[in-house]
Parts: sequence; C-alpha cells; structure tokens
Amino acid sequence: MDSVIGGPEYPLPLEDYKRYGRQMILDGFGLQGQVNLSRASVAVVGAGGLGCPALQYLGAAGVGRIGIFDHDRVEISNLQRQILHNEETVGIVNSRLVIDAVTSAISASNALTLLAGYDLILDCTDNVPTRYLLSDTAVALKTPLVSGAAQKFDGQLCVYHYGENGPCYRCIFPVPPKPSNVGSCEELGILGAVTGIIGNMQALEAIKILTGLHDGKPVMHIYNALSTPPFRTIKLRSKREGCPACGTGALEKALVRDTDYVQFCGGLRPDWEHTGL
Amino acid sequence: MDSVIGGPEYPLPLEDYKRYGRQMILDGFGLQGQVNLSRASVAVVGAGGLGCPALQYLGAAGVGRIGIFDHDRVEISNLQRQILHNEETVGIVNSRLVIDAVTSAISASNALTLLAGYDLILDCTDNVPTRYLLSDTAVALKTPLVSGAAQKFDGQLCVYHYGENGPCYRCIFPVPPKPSNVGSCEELGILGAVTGIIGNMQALEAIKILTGLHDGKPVMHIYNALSTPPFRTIKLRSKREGCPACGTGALEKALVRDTDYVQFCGGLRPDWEHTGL
Amino acid sequence: MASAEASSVTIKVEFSGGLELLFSNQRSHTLTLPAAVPTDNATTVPVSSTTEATKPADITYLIHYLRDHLLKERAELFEENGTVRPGILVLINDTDWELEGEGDYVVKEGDEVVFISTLHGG
Amino acid sequence: MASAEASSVTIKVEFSGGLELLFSNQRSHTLTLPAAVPTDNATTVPVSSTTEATKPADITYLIHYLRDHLLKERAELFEENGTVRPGILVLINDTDWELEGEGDYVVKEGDEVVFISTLHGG
Ligand SMILES: [Zn+2]
Ligand SMILES: [Zn+2]
Repeated sequence: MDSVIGGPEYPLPLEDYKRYGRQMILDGFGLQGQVNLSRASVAVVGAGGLGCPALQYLGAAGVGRIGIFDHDRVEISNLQRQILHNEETVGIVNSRLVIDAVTSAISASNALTLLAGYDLILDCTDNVPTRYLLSDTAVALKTPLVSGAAQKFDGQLCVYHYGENGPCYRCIFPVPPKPSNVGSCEELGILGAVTGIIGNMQALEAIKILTGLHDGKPVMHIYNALSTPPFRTIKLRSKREGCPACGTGALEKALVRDTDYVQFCGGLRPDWEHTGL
Repeated sequence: MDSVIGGPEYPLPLEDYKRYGRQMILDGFGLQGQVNLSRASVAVVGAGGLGCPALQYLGAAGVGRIGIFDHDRVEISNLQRQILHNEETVGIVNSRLVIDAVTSAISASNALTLLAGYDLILDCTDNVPTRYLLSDTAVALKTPLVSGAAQKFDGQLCVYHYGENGPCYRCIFPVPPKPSNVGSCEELGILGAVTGIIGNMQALEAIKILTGLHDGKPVMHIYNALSTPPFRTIKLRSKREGCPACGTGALEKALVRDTDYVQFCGGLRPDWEHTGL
Repeated sequence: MASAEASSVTIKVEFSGGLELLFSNQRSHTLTLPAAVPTDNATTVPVSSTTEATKPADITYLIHYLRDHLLKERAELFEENGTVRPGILVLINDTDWELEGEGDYVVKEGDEVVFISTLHGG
Repeated sequence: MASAEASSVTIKVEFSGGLELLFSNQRSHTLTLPAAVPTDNATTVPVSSTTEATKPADITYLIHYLRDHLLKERAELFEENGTVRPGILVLINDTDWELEGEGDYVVKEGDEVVFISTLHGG
C-alpha cells in the first residue's frame, strides 16, 4: 500500500491527478470521488460476459481493490494480468490496484467469509441458486448488490439492497422459478455485445454508489437490443417487511449458512436440450 | 483468405459453429447472420474511449475485416495485436479476422480513398469537423454511419444515412456549432464507463445492420448516467430534400473533396480554458 | 365513441425476457377487454346483461385472458394458480405491480402492462 | 381547475448534453406558460385583455421565455436569432421538433420539451 494514500495533505499520489483528471473534473465527482474509489473494494462474482467488461471499467476508474471470483474459469489469473496491463484499451490502470483472483466455488458455507470486507458485490453469474446466495450474502454483509443478467438479445440490471428501504433480490422474486423454466446462455443463446453493455452498466452503477452519485431509488433497467426504445426503467417496490433475508427479524448470516440454495431453487436443473424447449 | 469461406456447401469453417454458436442460435441471426458478419468490413474511426470497446465486440462477433483509423494513437498496432489475442475478455477471436491499422490523418483529400470498400463506418471521433467529414463521406460511399459521442456523464448514439430516407448528420445538424461552443473531453471531463457503454452500443448497432436485424427507423439514443431513466430514444426526421450531402442533386463525392471542414466548422477551436467557460 | 367508453377498455401488453416466445414471438400486443368481467375470471362466456356477478377488468382477469386467448403453448411457463408463475415481474405503466395493487389493479384505457421474465444468464 | 385550463398551460422542460449548466445546473423544470402570448414573443409584459395581438403559446415563445427568465448566463450558448443556436436539437414528446412544426408547434398541457446539445467527444 502506497503510504501517500490517505495522507491528509495529499489524499492521492500526484500522478493520479493526471491519470483520473478527466473524471475528477466532473460535477459531483471531484477529488473526494476519486479518493473514495481508491479506498474502495469491489467483489466481481463471475468473470464471463458480464464480469469482464465490469472489471475493466472498475479498474480503469481507479477502484483500489477488486476481487474476481470464478471457479469455472481458472484462467482468471491471466485476466488479472491482462487488466493490469490493458493500458491501451481502457486507459492507464493504476499500478496500486490490488486484484484478488479467487477460483474457489462460492457456496453457502464460504460466501460470508470470501465476500467479507468488500464494499460492494457485483453479481455477474449465470445461475439462479448463486443469485439467491449472493443476494442473501450481500444483505448479511450489509453491502449493496449490483446485479446484471443477460440472455439472447435481452439484459437486466438492478441494484439490490441499497438506499433507504431498497429491496433485495428475494423481495422482488420471493419464489425461485422452477429449474425447468430457466435456460442458460449456452442453450438460449446470447449476443456478446449485450453482456458488454450490461456489464459496463454494472461498473457504472458501482462507480456511482462508491462516489455518492447514485440516487438510491430502487429501479430495474431492462434492455432489448432489437426493441425501440431499447431501454426501459422500472420503478420497483420497497423492501418487504416479511422478507426472510432483509425483512424484520430476518435471520441474516444464519439464513445464508442454513440454506441449501440448489434445493431451494428446485434442485439441479434438468438438461434443457432433453426436455424439448 | 480461407478458401472455405463462401464455399456453397460449407459457408463457414466448422470451428466457427462452435465459436459463434451462442449467437448463431438467436432468432433472426442464424447461419446467414454469421456468414454476413464474416464477409463484412467495418471502418472504426477513432480508437479512444468509444472505438476500443466497439472494436473488441465487432472482433468477437466475427466481423471479417476491421479498419482502425487513428492518427493520434500510433500505438493502434498494439491494439490490433491486443484484440487478436484478447481471448479471455471478449471470447475467442477468429484467427481469420483481418485488421487494417491506419495512422494517416483522415482528411477531405483522402477520406473517400481510405474508407472505400468498407460496408459500414463507425464514427468514434472527438471533434466536429471530422464528424461532418465522416458523414459526407459515408453518404458519398453509400454506407451507413454509426455515430457515437460522449462527454461528462452523457452519451449519444445515432445511425445516420440508413434505411428508407434515413437522415445524414447534416440533415439533423445543417449548421455546425461555433467552435467556442464546443468542449472536448479533456476540458469538460468524461467518465470512462460512459464511453464504454456508447462504444459497445455502436458495435451492437453495426452487428444489427450487418445481420439484417436493424429496423432502419431513424432514432437517436441519448444517455445520461445520472438520470432516471438514463436512456431516452428520440424519433428523428427523415432526410432533408435540400441537404447538400444527401438531398436531391447533392454533390456527393465532390462535396467531400471541395469542403474545408475546419473552415466550415468555424476555424480552429479556441483554447477553451482561456475563454472562461 | 362516448358510448364505447363504458363497455370496454383498450390496453397495450408487452412481453419481454423470453416470454414473447409464448405469445407468437410478438413482443407488443394491443388488447380490448370488456370493462366489466365475471368475478370468477371466466374469459369464455360473453359478459351479458344477466345477473352474474361482475367486477371491473383487472390484472388478474388480464392474466386469465392472456392464458386462454393469446398463449400458444406451455401455459405453465406463464400462469400458475391464477397468477403469473414465479420469476415473472409485472409492470403497470413502468411501475412494479406490487406498488399498484397487484392483481386487483383495475386496468384503465391506455394502460401499458409489461410481463418480464427475469433473466439469469451472464 | 376548469377555468384555469384556458388561460395557462403547464409543461415539462428538460435540458441535456451540457445545456443544463446554463439553467441552474438543473435538468428538469416544470413551467406554466400563458395559453395566449404576444405575437412578438415578448415575455415581460403581462398578457392582459388589451387589444394586443396574441397567439397560442408555441415553442418559439418558449425559447424566448427560457432565455428571458430561466437562463442564468451566456444566452448565446442557447439562443440565436430567435431560435436555438446551431447544435441544439429540440424534442417534443421524444420526437424531433422538425416533425412537429418546429417553433410553430403549440404547446399542450403535459407536453415534454427537451433541449439537447449535441456531443462531440469520444
Ligand atoms: Zn428482501
Ligand atoms: Zn443529409
């Protein structure tokens, strides 16, 4: 850790004023916004189509520490190297950026430990049980959750558990869909640029939250690449009193530890190609 | 050029079915969409905040040939290498992708030559005269122009000169703004993730046009990262009869050759910081 | 025109997130519903001037109507126990239906109702 | 309520692409304009029951009104020769004003008028 960071007289190293000058001069961003980013840590869960662009733009914006979690992609250590050296594509990345690449599978038994200490969690995953697990974990750890999803020509983006009375994922979707009603990108298809747009917007929501620019109102952004207009923003409900994760008397950490998320979501997903949709 | 491409029996090499399978199974995309992309050539003018993400996603989608034009960034040959090897971040790029990196400055005297032969032009530039030059050139070369722009927290995206009676840039903005009314990203600031979102959307519009998925209606998408809703889609006018670029009796190529674009846009831009805004 | 106001209501219905596949692969539909419908949400009997109990057309009726008349296949991917299946979000004029009374919301002329299937891919 | 309908019209005005900086750095404004305004677009005299020539409030009047009453600085960055300066796009209910009659469009209760400065950065 650079000793200059956090010093009251020079809250940022001098070279950062040049590196981040174009965003620091923005209204409402400023030196404080940059200092906030440099001190922030963000966990990006899933390093596929959503996670990669999110990582790039979080790194380029000057976030101090990024955790990359993906047990399917053991090459995330390459990704780490790539982001650190990706100077041409997304600007000069701060050499003080700390990247933790974690290839353990996140589960009910380790989520609270693995994700503790991050200020923010990005859900860039591709399956229902992990989405519930991450939401419950974010609530228990008292961090916002920036959730992105994409399929075919469609994308969805929502910040859960943020702002005054913002809902969690379970508040909106208390009952998971049946595994037979859920398709994967492999089965249903996906256009890469759609994941790029949503992943990028996840990074942007994260930057807004960390710099104090987010208005905290619960909305979901839905996107379809072929519709006119392609984007629609939906006003969401507040959190539910009776929500087992974030409501009154919720179990918090015990909920995470005691839930079998695969079971809760109806067991293992059937082989889609063999069920005929 | 791989001899298999374009063969009537095997329009794509077998490995492409695996590489692009997730987009080829999309409704309306299919084998034909992939073949169209593999035969298409796209010129990306400007390799900064908009151009880089656009390039990545065009390359990853399987566009056959990409021209990168940027005289300010001589390191675009590095970028070329990077895109070709950027397997982890945007999927496996086709080794048959041809990338032309051009570091000559695009001007009225060479635009028609440099940009001839491309099916589509992406305007990822950062100044007014080049935007008029690219629009006039796209009209003269009969290609659509996918125009992106970003500043501060704002972004704009528009496809010009496309579809039945789609307007060109001059149809919408017949008179350029005074140089003193125009700021640059250096002066006004820019959030990197905003250019990422717009550049990504430019790639997506290009892919829609090349695969026949674009509805051809003239709209502009405007974006502000801090507004709710952040996106707004505007219905634009048809092309103007009297437009000097695309109207009845327009000069076409002669217009490009005979225009001093810097002069047309009011001369060189004053030093913004010294004029007090 | 004026006389029709009381007897029917025309709304826009959109499907998103894959649900459009169940509805002729068409995302946007314009529907005209009777203003008064049976309280049991039966969509096949014409609403006549009999003494049957009626209620104003609401979202619950709309869900029944869509299932009975517009759905082309696999009703279980849309409807379950008289409401939408888990994982579908309903929006009334771009607002989460929970803020509008859910199934009890009475549809008004020109309303836009959107059914979105939540996505899970990444 | 009913008597006010004829005498004034309330609209929403938005600024985007940097124009908001000229208007107290506020993107969204709600304005009430007189329904009838002087044909010379003068915005300072109260419209009275005199014999002055009037017209319905239109976009040209709105531009004058914004310049005279809401603009905080540097009018040349917004208005030029009685209309918006080059590089500003005007939208009426999300449609390019050229499709709606440009300055002659008569504003209606609830209209949303957006002024966008075109961006050039990349
Ligand atoms: Zn909750
Ligand atoms: Zn034109």
